[in-house]
Amino acid sequence: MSDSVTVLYFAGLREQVGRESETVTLAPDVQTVKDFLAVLRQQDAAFNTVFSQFPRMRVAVNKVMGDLSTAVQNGDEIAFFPPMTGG
Amino acid sequence: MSDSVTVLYFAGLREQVGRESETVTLAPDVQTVKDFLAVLRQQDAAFNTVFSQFPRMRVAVNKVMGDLSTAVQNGDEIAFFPPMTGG
Amino acid sequence: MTQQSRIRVVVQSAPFDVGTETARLLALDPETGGLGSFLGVVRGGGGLVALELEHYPGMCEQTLMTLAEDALQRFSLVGCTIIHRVGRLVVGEPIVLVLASAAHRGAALDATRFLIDRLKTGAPFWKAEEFADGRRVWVESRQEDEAIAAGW
Amino acid sequence: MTQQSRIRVVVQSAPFDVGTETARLLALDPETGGLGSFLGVVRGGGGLVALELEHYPGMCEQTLMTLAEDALQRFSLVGCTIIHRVGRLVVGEPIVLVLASAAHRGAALDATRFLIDRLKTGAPFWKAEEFADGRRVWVESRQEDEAIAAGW
Repeated sequence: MSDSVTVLYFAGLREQVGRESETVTLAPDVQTVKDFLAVLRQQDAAFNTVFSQFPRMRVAVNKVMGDLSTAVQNGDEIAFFPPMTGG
Repeated sequence: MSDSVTVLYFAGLREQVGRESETVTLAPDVQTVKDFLAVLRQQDAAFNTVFSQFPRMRVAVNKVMGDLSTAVQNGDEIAFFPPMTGG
Repeated sequence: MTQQSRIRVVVQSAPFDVGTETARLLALDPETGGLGSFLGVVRGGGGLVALELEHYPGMCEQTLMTLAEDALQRFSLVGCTIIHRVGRLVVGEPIVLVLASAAHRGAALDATRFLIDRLKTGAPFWKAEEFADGRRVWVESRQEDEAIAAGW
Repeated sequence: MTQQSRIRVVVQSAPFDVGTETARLLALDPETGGLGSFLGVVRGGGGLVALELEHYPGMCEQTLMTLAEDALQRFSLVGCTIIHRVGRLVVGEPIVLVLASAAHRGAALDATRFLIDRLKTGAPFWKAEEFADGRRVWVESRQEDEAIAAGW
């Protein structure tokens, strides 16, 4: 198993974060998406500002839609994005 | 104004009547589709048999859907047919 | 744009081309956002070989034109097209094409359904089924279809 | 026939051909009676020049495949096709094509609507609008669209 997660950002969120992906090593106490978001905010204060602009932000873990309670572990691909607008 | 009506038959009704059109001169007391049907039955006993096979027979007068009470007069095109099955 | 250019109604024995018809409708107006369509084909099974489509010339075109005008207004369409074939059509052959375009998808899809539902029992076409064993049977109108058409 | 051959899901920047896609679906099964479709295009107006379509590769195809499988079963379809374009598309260009074929028209039209309604808010695509005055704006998801998708 990989010792890190791949984080992806899409659309307006990607533009605000300023990058489309990054690699983050999970601390052992990070169990869920909620924990992981707290880590991101801690590591980079800019995330507080960005996330506040996307109150309806969505998450997918390993390409499946999730929510704050979805489990995460090293090796996962975690994607954040605004509500989808296809079609 | 013409001194007769054109009568058209379609689909199964046409096959049972044995012709697709005919010309009929209206008697002065024929005012409606109902009157006209009585005349047809009178002129040709076979119509009784045919019409009994098409209890849901429809009528159009001058290419507009009508019913037993629709007025008819010489010069009209009167069409009889079974319920429509397009598409 | 005149109403006439927004509506296309055709009754013919020849095949039609879905791509061409779609492109024609899309070209009408740059504010088109969606196009719905229904294509009806001769469905095989039970030994069916072909359908013979009979129609009432003149009344048919007139009825379809009225139906198209009704849909155009009711659903604020950009345009709509109805093409119905007549004559003998074998299994798999297209019979009818209905297209409706609008600014938004809801109107385009509602209109598509309205057009085909109403056409089924409201336009003077009749189908005879031709089977492999030689039988030839006039299709009875389905009460269900008449109820659906009346529901609009 | 395997489920795989009944479903076609494509995400691409290239245009698609409605006629070809229709013919492919009709060829699947001689017991097909109807085919419904929805074609979404870039709608002009308000100074809009183009849309930029972004997507999440991999997740997108996977989501659309699940959606198609769901429709196939739910509406007893003969087959269905979803093609979605990505990249920059100017006014009038097709964005998405959804096709559903079935024995009867009701199922084909219901499935068409289901597919496009669910796709709108359930597959990872995002649209940015590009205007003649140089503005570039990410499209907000419409609450109405989310409600419609949830209604199925």
